[in-house]
Amino acid sequence: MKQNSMLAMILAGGRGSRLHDLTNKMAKPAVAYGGKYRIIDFPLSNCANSGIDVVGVLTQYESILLNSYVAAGRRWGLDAKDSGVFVLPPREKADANLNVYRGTADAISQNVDFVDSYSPEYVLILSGDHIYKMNYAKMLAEHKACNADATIAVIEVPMREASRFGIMNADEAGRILDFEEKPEHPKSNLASMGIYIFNWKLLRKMLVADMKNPDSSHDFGKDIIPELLNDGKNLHAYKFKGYWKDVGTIDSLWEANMDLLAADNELNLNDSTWKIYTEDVTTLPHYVGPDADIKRAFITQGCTINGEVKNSVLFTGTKVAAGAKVVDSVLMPGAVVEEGAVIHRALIAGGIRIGKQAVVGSADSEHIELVAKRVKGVE
Amino acid sequence: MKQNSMLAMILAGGRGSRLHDLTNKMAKPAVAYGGKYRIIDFPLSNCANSGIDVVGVLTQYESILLNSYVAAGRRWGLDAKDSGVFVLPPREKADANLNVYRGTADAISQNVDFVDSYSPEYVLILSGDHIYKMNYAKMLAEHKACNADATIAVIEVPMREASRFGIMNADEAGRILDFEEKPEHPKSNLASMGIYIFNWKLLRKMLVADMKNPDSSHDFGKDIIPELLNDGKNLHAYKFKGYWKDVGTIDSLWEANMDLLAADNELNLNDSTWKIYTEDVTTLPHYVGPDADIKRAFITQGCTINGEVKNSVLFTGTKVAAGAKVVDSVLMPGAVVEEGAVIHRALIAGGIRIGKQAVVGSADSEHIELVAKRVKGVE
Amino acid sequence: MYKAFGIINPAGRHIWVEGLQSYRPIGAISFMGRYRVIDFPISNMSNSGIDRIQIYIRRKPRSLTDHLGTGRQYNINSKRGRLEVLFTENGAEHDIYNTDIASYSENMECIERMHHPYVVIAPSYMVYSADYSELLQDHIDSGADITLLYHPVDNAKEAFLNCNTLDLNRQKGVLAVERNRGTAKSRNIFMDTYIMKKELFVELIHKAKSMSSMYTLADIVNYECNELDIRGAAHHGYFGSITDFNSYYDANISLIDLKNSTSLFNDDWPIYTKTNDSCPTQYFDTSSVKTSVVSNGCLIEGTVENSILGRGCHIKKGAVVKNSIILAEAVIGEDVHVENQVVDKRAKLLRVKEIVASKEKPGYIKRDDIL
Amino acid sequence: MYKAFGIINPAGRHIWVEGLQSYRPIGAISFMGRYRVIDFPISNMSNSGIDRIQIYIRRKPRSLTDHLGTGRQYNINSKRGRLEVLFTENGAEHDIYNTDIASYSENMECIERMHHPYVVIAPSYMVYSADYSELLQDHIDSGADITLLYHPVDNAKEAFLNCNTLDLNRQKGVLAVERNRGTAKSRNIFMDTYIMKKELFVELIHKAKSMSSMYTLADIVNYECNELDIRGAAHHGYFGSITDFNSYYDANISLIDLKNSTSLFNDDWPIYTKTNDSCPTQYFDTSSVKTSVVSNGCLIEGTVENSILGRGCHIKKGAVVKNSIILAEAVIGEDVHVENQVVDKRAKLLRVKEIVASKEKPGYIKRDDIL
Repeated sequence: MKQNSMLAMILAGGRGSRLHDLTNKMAKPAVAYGGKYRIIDFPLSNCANSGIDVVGVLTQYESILLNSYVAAGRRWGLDAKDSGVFVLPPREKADANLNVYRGTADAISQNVDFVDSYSPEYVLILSGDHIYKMNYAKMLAEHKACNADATIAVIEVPMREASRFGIMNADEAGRILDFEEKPEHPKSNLASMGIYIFNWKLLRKMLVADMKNPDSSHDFGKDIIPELLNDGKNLHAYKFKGYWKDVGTIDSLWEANMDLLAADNELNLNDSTWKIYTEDVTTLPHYVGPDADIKRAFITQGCTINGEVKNSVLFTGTKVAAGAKVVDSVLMPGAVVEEGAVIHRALIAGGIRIGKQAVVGSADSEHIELVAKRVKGVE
Repeated sequence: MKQNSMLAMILAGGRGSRLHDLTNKMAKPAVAYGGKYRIIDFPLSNCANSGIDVVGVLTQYESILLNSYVAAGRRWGLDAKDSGVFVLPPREKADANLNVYRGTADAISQNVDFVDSYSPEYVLILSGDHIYKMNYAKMLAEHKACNADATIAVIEVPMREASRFGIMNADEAGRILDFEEKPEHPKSNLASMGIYIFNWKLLRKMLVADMKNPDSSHDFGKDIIPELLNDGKNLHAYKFKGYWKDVGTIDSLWEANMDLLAADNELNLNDSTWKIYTEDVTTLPHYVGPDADIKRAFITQGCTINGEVKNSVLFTGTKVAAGAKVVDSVLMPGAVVEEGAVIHRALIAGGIRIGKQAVVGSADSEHIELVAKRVKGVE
Repeated sequence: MYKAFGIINPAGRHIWVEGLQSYRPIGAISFMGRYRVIDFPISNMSNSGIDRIQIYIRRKPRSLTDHLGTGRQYNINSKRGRLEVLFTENGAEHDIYNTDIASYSENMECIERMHHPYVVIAPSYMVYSADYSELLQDHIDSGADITLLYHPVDNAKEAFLNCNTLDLNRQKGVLAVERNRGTAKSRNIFMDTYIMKKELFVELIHKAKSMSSMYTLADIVNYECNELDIRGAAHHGYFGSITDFNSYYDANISLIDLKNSTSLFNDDWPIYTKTNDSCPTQYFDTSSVKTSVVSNGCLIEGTVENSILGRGCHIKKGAVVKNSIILAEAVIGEDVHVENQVVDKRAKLLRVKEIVASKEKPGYIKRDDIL
Repeated sequence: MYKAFGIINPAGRHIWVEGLQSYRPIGAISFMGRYRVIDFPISNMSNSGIDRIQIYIRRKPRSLTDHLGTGRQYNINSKRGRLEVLFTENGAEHDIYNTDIASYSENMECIERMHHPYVVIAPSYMVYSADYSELLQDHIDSGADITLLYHPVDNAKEAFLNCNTLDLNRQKGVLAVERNRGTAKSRNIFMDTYIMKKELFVELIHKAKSMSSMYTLADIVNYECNELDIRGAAHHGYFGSITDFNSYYDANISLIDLKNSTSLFNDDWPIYTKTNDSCPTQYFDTSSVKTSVVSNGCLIEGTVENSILGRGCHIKKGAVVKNSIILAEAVIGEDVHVENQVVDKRAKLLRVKEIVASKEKPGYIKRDDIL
C-alpha cells in the first residue's frame, strides 16, 4: 500500500451464461484466452504492473477454480510481504446470514471491512472479464490532478454501437455531465469501461447509504454513479486508447483470439515492458512434427503439432495429429485433433477430443461452432 | 503432491461461540495464541513440516480475516510452484445455490471437485482450532503399513475426562473396534483428535452416499466413521503422544497460554526442527525500559514494557507503562496497559486499552476475566 | 523423504563447454529451449522429496543465482526447504586445485550443519530423470557404504570421453572408477551421482584433502574401492552428459526426437524451471517449421528444421535455420542461412547470409554478437 | 515511481568493520537485533516505489544472497520488480583498484539494460530513513544535474571520520566533496547517496575510469563540481554511518534510546527484513532486564542492561550483560559477566567469567568462538 495508497477490487462473480458450456464449471473470468491466459490475468497483471499491491477478487458463481487460481498471487508477483490477492466470496457474519451479492455495489458493501483493514485513500473497481492493458497509475495521477471524487475510464466506441454501452457525456475538461445506461439516442460515444477510481471515504459513505435504500439495485452503473452525479460530485472521464474487449459471447471470444494473429495486433502480448502474467505450466516447449504445416497461428508450450494449422490459436497442451486440418479455429487447453479430422470456424473446449476423420464446423458458417463434447471419429 | 500424494483439508468454519467477544469478528481458528501465532498456524505449519504441499481450508463464519490470513500461503512456505493454501467457502454452482456447510462431512462433500483436481491418493482431514505439533508423514506411514482404510489420530486422556470426547476402542494392533461419541461409561481413554487420513477413493464414495442420505447429519464423527465401522472397514488408531489442546473457552485459552511459561513446556515452540510459522510482522524487537521488572513471561516483538510483568504472555505490539502491573494474564495483540493499572488473571483482547490506575481481574477469581472493551482509568 | 539432503556438485576442471561456459557455469546453460541444465538435478531432488539442496558454484554466479531464486519454481517449501548457493572463493578458473573436494572443504561448516543422515550428490552437468528416494531406499536396504549411479552405453568409444566409468563385478560391486579412454564400446558410464551417509561423505572429504590437493571425490571413492562396500546402480531412460561443446549440441538435438524426449520428460516427474512469462509463439504467413522444438515468445516468418528455438527468437522472412540450437532472444535476419550452429543469447545474425558448419563440428555464435 | 532504478553501492576500501566484516559484507551485518544493515537502504527504495534494485557485492556473498532471497520480504513485486545481486569478480579484497567505479564498470551491461531515466544510489553501510520519491521529484524540479544527500552534524571532530563531507554554497550548490579530516565540529556529512540521470551516471563511470583506475564515484563527482550543477539536499532524522567497528557499536547502542529509534522507525515507513520464525522470548524467574532491545527466541535467566540481544540468544542464570551487542544464537553462560562487547553469532561465553572492555574501546568476540 505504500506506493500509491490504492487498493483494487475486481468484480469476478458473473457466470457469463452466453458463453454456454464454457462456463458450466467455471466463472467467466476464469475462461481461457490467447493460448495460455485466463481472462482475469489481464486486470491482475495490469494491477501488478501499475504498482498495486493488494487486490480483492469478489467471486461467487462456481468459484472453486477461480478461487484457487487467483489465490496463488505469485502468478502476478502479488505475493510479497505486504501484497496479496484475496478471494472475497459472500460470507456468514455475526449479524448477517450467508447471502449472495445482489449487485456490483453490494459486493463491495459486503466487504467494507476488508477494504477498511488496509485504510486505502483510493479504491479501484475493476471488472474481471475484460481483455486490455492499462496503466492504472496514470489513471490515478489524472484522478488526483483533476481533484475528482470519482474517475471513470471511458473508451470511444463507434457511434452506431454506442447504445449497447453505458455512455458518459463529458465536457472538454473531462468532467462528466451525465450518464446513460444503454441509451436509445446516445449523446456521445464515450462508453464506460466499468473501471472506477473512488476516494474511499466518499465511496464508503455512498455504499452505507445504498445498503439501506430498499429501491436500489446496488449497482455501480445504475445506482452509485447516478447518485454521485445527483449530489453534484466531480466525476471525471479518463479517456483510454487501445485494445479493449468484453468477450460476452462465443463469437466475440473467438474474435478476440483471432485478433492476436494480426502482425501488428493492438494488444501486443509480446511487449516485455507490460507482460501479462499467468499460470506457470510445467511442459516442454511445443513440438512441431515432420508433417506439420503452420501458417498464421498463435501456439504455446506443451502443444504437439503434426498436421495443418491455419489462422488458428492453439492453447496449452493441444495436439494436432498428422493429416488433420485446423482452420480459423481456437483449440482450448488440452484439446486433441486426431488424424485426418478437419475443423473450420470452431472453438473446441478444453480437453475435448475430435476423432479421426471427423469434420467440425464449416468454412462459411455465420457463427462460430462451440464444441464442448467429444466428437467421435472413424474407429 | 509428488512427495506423499496426500492433500490436507482443514475444517475452519466454526465460530467458537464460547470464546465470546473474541470471535465476534473472526472465526475461532484465527484467534491469537502464544504471543505471535494464530491457532490455525499449528495445523498449517504441521502440514508444511510434514511435506504436504496442498491444503484446502474450509471457511464459513466471518471468514474475511481468516481467508486473507491463510490465503498468503507464503507464511508457511506453501507458496511454491505446485503448492498452495486454498480457501474454500460455500459457493454457488450451476446446479446448486449458495448454501452453508451442514456438517464437517458436508464441507468436504461440497468440495469433492477441488480434491479431485489434485487426484490425491490420501486425504488428511484436520481441525483448524487445535494446538499441537504432529508429523502427519509418520501417521501416513503407519496408515500405509497397516493397510488401513482410514486412520484416526487418538490421544490418551485422563479416564475421568473421557466422557467429554469421542472415544475409540481399539485392539492391541490399533484396529478400531468401535467408536462412541461422548460416552457416559467410556470403555477406553483413547480420544479422537479429529484428525483423519482416508484413502480418497473410499472417502469419496462414502461422501457421495452420505449426501443422499436424508437422515445424516453429514458429520465425520457421527456419520462417516460409524458407517465405515458398520461396513467392516479397517480403521486404525494412530496414537499420538505430546501436547494437544482444544481451546474452546476463555479459561482453556488462557491456560494454553500459561502452559508456555513452564521451563520445559511440552509444546516447545523454540524447537528449530519443527517451527511454527506465522505472519511476519514488521516491528522492532521488543523494548524493555529502565523501570521494567519481568519474571516468568513470554514476550514477542513490537512490545514496549516499562512496568511489572509476572507470569504473563504478551502478544505483538502490547505496551505496559511504568508503574503498571500485569500478573497471571494474557495481553492480546496491541493491548495497552497505562501507568499504574493493575491486571490479575485476565485476558485482554486485541487493541484494548486499560486506563491509568485501573484495576482489572482479581488474583483469586475462579474464572479468567475476558476484557474486550476499553477500561477507563483515572483521567 | 527427509533422510537425505542434496548436493549439486560443480563441474570439474576437465569439463568445459567451449563458448557458452565463458558466460555462465554449465548448470546455467540453456537446454531444450526453456530449461537450464541444472533444472534436471534439482527437479529430480525436489520430486524425490529432498528439500534441502546445496549448489556449489565457482564463478559467474549471477545467471545461476538469478535463475534459482529461492527455489519456489522447483516446488520447494520456502520455509522448511532451502536452496543454498555455496561459493568457492579460493582458486582460479583453470587452477589444478579447482576440485569438488576443495569446494566442499571450503564450505565444510555448511555441510556439517545439515542434520540429515544421508547425502545425495548429483552433477550440475548431466541430464536425466531419476527417483533418488527409491535409490536411497535401495542403498539403505543393500547395506552398501556408497551407491554410484551409472548408465550402460555401447558407444563409449566415440562418446562420453570426458566421463568416468565404473568397473563392476557380477554383484555390481565397484572395482574401480576410471576415466573413459575410448578403448571399448560397452561401458558403464558413471553419472557422477553418489549416495552415502553424510558422515562418510565428510570423512572422505578430509581424507581426500590429506592425500592430495588435486584429488576429486571420484578419485577418493576409487581409492576406497577395496576398503568400502561400493556398489553401482544402473540407470534407465534418457541420459545426456554435457562435458564439452559437442556433447551439449548432441544432447539438445537428440531430444528433438519424441522418442528420446518422452523417455526424459513425463507427467509424473515434472522438470521445473523458471517461467519467463513470454506469450505464445506467433507463426506468420511465410513460416515453415518442421521437426523442431519451439519455445514461447518467438516470431517465425522463415523456415526452421530439426532445430531448437529458445524463448523470444525472431526468425525473419526468408531465413533458414537447420540442425541448430538458437538461444533466447536471438534474431536470424532476412535470408540468412544458419546450419549446424549454436547461436547464443541475443545474438543477431543479420548481414552475413551463410553461417554453415558441419554436423560433426557445429559452429558457435557468441552472446550479443552481431554478424 | 517507475522513473528511477536503485543501486546499493558497495563499501569502499577505506571502510572496514573489524571482526564482523571478515565473515560477511557490511550490508549483511546484523543491526538492532533483527535487522541487517542493508535492510535500511532497500526498504527506503521499496517504500519509495523503486522496484528494480541492483546490489553490488564483492566477496563472501552467501550471507547476503541468503538474506535477500527474491526480495519478497521488502514488498517488491516478484514479477515486475527485481533485486539483482551483481558480483565483482576482478580485484582482491584490499586492492587499491577495488572501487565502486570498478564494480559498476564490470557490470555495465546490466546498468545499460535498465530503461529508467533516473538512478538513485544509496550505500549499504548507512542507516537512515528517506523518501527517495520526494527527493527525486525535488531533483527534477530543481533542474540540478546531481543531487547529493547530506546530514549536518556538529560532532564531526570525533565522529564520521571515514566519511566524506560536502562543502556547500548558500544555494546548496556543492563546491567540493572531501574527506572529513576532523578539523571542524560542524560538517555536512555526505550520505553517499546520489540522484541523477542514468545517462549522466554512465558517463561519469566512463570518465572516472579514463581519468584514474583508483577514482571512486565520489571522486569524479567532486571533480565535476565546477562543470555540473550539483546540489546538496539535507536529511533530517536518525543517521548512522557504519564505517568501522566503533561506529557500528555506537550506532546500535544509540538506538536503544527510544528517542532515536522513534526517529528512525515509524509505522508509515516500514523497515523490512527476513523473518526467522523464532518464537517469542521467554523470561524466567531469575531474569532482570532493563533498558534493552530484545529479539525473539531468546531464553533469559540472567541480567541484561543497556544491551541489544539478537535472535535466539541464551542468557544463563547469574550472567550479566551490560552495554553489549549480542548477535543471534550466542550463549552467555552462568555467572559470566560481559560488558562493552560485541559478541558475534553463535559464540559461546562459558568458561571465562569476566569479559569486560571499556566503552571507548569495546571488545569483539568472534563468530562460533567458545570462550
